[in-house]
Amino acid sequence: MTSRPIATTRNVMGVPTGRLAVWWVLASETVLFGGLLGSYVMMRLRHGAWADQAANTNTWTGAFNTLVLLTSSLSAVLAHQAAERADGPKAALLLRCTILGGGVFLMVKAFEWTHEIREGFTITSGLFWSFYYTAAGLHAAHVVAGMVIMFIVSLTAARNEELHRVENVGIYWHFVDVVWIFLFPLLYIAK
Amino acid sequence: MAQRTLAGASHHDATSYVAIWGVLCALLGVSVLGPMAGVRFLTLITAFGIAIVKAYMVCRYFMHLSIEKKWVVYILGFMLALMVVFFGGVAPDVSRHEGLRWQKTYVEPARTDGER
Amino acid sequence: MISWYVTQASSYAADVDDLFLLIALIVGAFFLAAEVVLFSLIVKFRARPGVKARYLAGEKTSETRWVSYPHYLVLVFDIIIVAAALRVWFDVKIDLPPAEERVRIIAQQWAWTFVHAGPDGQLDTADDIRTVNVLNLQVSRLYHFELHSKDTLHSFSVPAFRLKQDAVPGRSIVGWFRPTVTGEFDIQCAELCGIGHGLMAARVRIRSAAAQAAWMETAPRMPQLAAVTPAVTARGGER
Amino acid sequence: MSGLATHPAVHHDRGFVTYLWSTDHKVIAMQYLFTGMLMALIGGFAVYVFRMQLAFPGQSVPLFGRVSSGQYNSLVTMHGTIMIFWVAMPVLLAAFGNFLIPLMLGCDDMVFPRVNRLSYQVFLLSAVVLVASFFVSGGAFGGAWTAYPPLSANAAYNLTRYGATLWVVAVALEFVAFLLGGVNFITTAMNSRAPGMRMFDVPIVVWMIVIASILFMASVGPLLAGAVMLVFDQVLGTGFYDPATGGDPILWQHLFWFFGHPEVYVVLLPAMGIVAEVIAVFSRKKLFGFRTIVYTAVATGVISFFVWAHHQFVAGIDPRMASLFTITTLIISVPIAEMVFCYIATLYGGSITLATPMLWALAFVAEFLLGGVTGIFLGAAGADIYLHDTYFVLAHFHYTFFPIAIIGAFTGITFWFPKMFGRMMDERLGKIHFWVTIIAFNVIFIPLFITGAAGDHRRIFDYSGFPDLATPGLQRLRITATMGLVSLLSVQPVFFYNFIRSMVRGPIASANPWRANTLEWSAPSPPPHGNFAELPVVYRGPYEYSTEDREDDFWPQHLPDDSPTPVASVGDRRSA
Repeated sequence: MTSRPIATTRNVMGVPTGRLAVWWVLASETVLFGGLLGSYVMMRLRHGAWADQAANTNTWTGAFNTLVLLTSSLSAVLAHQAAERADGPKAALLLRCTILGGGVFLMVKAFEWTHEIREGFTITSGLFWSFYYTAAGLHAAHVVAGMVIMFIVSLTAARNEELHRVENVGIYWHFVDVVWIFLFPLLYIAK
Repeated sequence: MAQRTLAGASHHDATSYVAIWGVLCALLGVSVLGPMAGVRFLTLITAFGIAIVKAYMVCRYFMHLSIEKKWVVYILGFMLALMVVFFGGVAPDVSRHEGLRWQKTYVEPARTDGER
Repeated sequence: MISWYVTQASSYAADVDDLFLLIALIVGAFFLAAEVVLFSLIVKFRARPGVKARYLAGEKTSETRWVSYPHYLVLVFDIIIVAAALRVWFDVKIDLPPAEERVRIIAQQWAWTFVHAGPDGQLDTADDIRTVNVLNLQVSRLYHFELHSKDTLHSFSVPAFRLKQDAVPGRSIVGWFRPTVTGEFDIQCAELCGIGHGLMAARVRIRSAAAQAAWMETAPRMPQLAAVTPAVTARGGER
Repeated sequence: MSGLATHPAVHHDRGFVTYLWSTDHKVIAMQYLFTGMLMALIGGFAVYVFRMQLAFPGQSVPLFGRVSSGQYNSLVTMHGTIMIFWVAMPVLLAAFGNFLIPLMLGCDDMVFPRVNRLSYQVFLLSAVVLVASFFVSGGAFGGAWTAYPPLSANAAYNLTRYGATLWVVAVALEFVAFLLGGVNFITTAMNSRAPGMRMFDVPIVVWMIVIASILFMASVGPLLAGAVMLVFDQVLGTGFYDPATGGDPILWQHLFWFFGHPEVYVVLLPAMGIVAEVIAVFSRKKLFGFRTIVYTAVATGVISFFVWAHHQFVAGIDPRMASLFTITTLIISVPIAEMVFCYIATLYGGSITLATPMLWALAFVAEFLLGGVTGIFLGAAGADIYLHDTYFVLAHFHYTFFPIAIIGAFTGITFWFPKMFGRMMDERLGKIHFWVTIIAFNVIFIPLFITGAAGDHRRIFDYSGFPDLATPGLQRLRITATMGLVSLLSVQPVFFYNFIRSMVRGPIASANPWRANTLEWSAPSPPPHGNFAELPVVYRGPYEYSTEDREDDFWPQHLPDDSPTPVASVGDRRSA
């Protein structure tokens, strides 16, 4: 393993360095999604007419995807709990369940999008659809990033090493879930 | 691995996480059934109210923000406050058809079902 | 001070210049005072052999008062400047005195189109006069302008009027001015709008009432084109 | 990926690959510094070309040829973009941040060395993408560094289709690089302070760079989202900013300036921190009101999120909102003035030696004062109606940006050069370079205040079409400004010669040539990998200069209280 600098061993503010860094990453992500969703909400307030564009989104797939992400959040927090109990292999298994959840989420979204695009609602067929694909797309990119990081963490966790990373990637995953919790009503319920 | 000592706070055992998950799913169900009731204003309130409750539960129980250091919550709170400031400063220009001394000049596609 | 370079040709030009002068005096005084203190301290406390510096933490009030007094002074003068600035801002941009005549200004990539109300004084009537890059006004007549843009952002800026207002595509923005002197002044585009941004020079010609009426008689009447909305823009096409 | 590079044993053979792949914070700092200086050359050449065009419109510019209006717009856009994002940010925030934070906090490296290396690599990629955009068909992006749509969103309007998209991608990559770097700076500064170092024992420059990183992280999000929307508008034809589809160009302006104004404080605070360090060291005096400076820096940072629309007073926003932003803009001038007063008060009772770093630091305060006061004209909405987008604005923000990016950087480079390279710079060359640069700088921008007040508007490539502006008097002022610029650029080789020669053949520097207190001066210069033989413990604040009854007029932070010099002092008493 790399010889880690002594700087990381210090813990002056009482929060482990890894987790402190994840909180700061979340702070910058909050502002990123805040800006995008804020712009979308402002545009929705101006354009009442988007409601009938939004009527074409399938609430059931959105609801199912929310369920999938909530479940993957559950397995992420259970993985963190297993890591707290120094049970690396169990944590790694639960992390892989979370990755599976993310995969299902992306698959459902893929089917949903192909259906909508085949029906003619592409990213350029109106500003609602532009925001719909941009916001959901940016969120999906964060889901993919989370899945990749989680896979790397599950490799080391399986060998009972660096178990604190399980919690850190879990916090990031919960953030991605919270973003979707707000995306769901904005894109699917506001009709 | 720095074992995090949770002095005082009750450490959630497995069952309570699943319980919280159950509550979250129930809230999801309500927010989906809301539109069936058809009252547009009610669905928006329930949908976004429930979203805020769900977000709070995930942050508190799953991200353990309740037992995290206070200033971490303040940092995230500061960022959200900035978004409120951004919304407050920009909404008068972007979310309206006309304001003092200006008005929109492009034609709004008429709503098909007539109800604004 | 601005009037040394640019004549005051509109009713609120003097207000803007006075505000500029007020700020210049206050801010200039602060600037000179700070520079004088800075340079005198540098000269006075140059290193001299055997003389040690003093240990001033700047925590005790006896020391910090030297910073707090200028600090409060800055606060007080800021309030004065805000009050003066908002008064001028209210007069020029928020308040809209009743118009004696309206004129429509359409900005496009690299030219200004002006639609004058013509002899009957009403816009959108058969006798409107449409000119390109020359705005013809009558002295001491209060005009409302309707600012449109066909393509990108432009900015209708008449330095002689101390007037500037961005033309935003998709919006029509209303403002007012009242020319107070006859003559001919520059109109510039103050928002980068592509390669021709520097070539969008236009002129505003202010005439006396009689000369304006004479001009109206001789000006060619052009057919009234469809109202300008971006939906008709070159790139447009219905969405 | 094997951590070969960080394993101390391998590090010692200074092979080029090891250097390129190193995760040592000092090596990464130098990479940022040299990339920033290289980009400054490009930015400098761009300003030389278009200022020559302004002074002698239509004539062929030596080393470039005739400047078309499209090229003029691209040169202006590239000058603005490069100087802010690829010179001021990397040099002030990343180079000095990377070099100073671990050394001044007494630890061996950043907490995430590989993320630190990744941040430089992403930054290098962004620089390559930007420079590549010069050579694509249509040339570099020509829509100003603010990239207002519909001009930036629509290739039919800006005629630089590929340049525009590459510009947004390059800026977005640069934001990602500084987000990665920012996380590193903040986490290192928060968690890995030396034992015994309390919050207010952290030197002011580390405070400032960390506050700047926090401001950057909090403000860049909306613009990143805006950049994604702008790229989609350009490439996919969505209509986020196109009024025909219901979008709004004003949305981009808000997204941009919500980031834009905190951004100018992101580059200002590190420069203020560097200048404060140098003023304290060379006047041998404790920084006046250290806590006041930190509190005002935080206050400035917070208020900077409430002022952004003063860039858009006449841009079509609701005029009543402009009144609100006038008030907040003038409020922010109060903490900044407080900070500068504290700097000036530090000089009182000092014993000032005017070495080159001190000259630069004092010049920063003197020039920044004019920059600050001229901001009041523009923050006051009434005057901004006339002054918006004129050369008055340009002169104002060059009186703030030039002290920040150039004078602040020269202050830092000349002060920490002995620590970075282990050799001293030449004082005589330093002073020649200083005086010519400062005088030339004023010769450029004082005339531009006047032409701005006379009605010259920005980004107009030839004033001959405007009878009121094409007067010989104003043209003489424009020529004077260009001559000032040419003389400023012509003296920079003196600095580069001094920089390179001293790096190789300058006199060997001791560990603490300026007799300063902060921890980096306790490490050998240049510090080896791992910085300190054994990590220092801190006993007192960083500014215990000229304590009453200590014979030395400085008292390094790492010396225990009962240090060899005879008399125990009245300064901070703390058990180790």
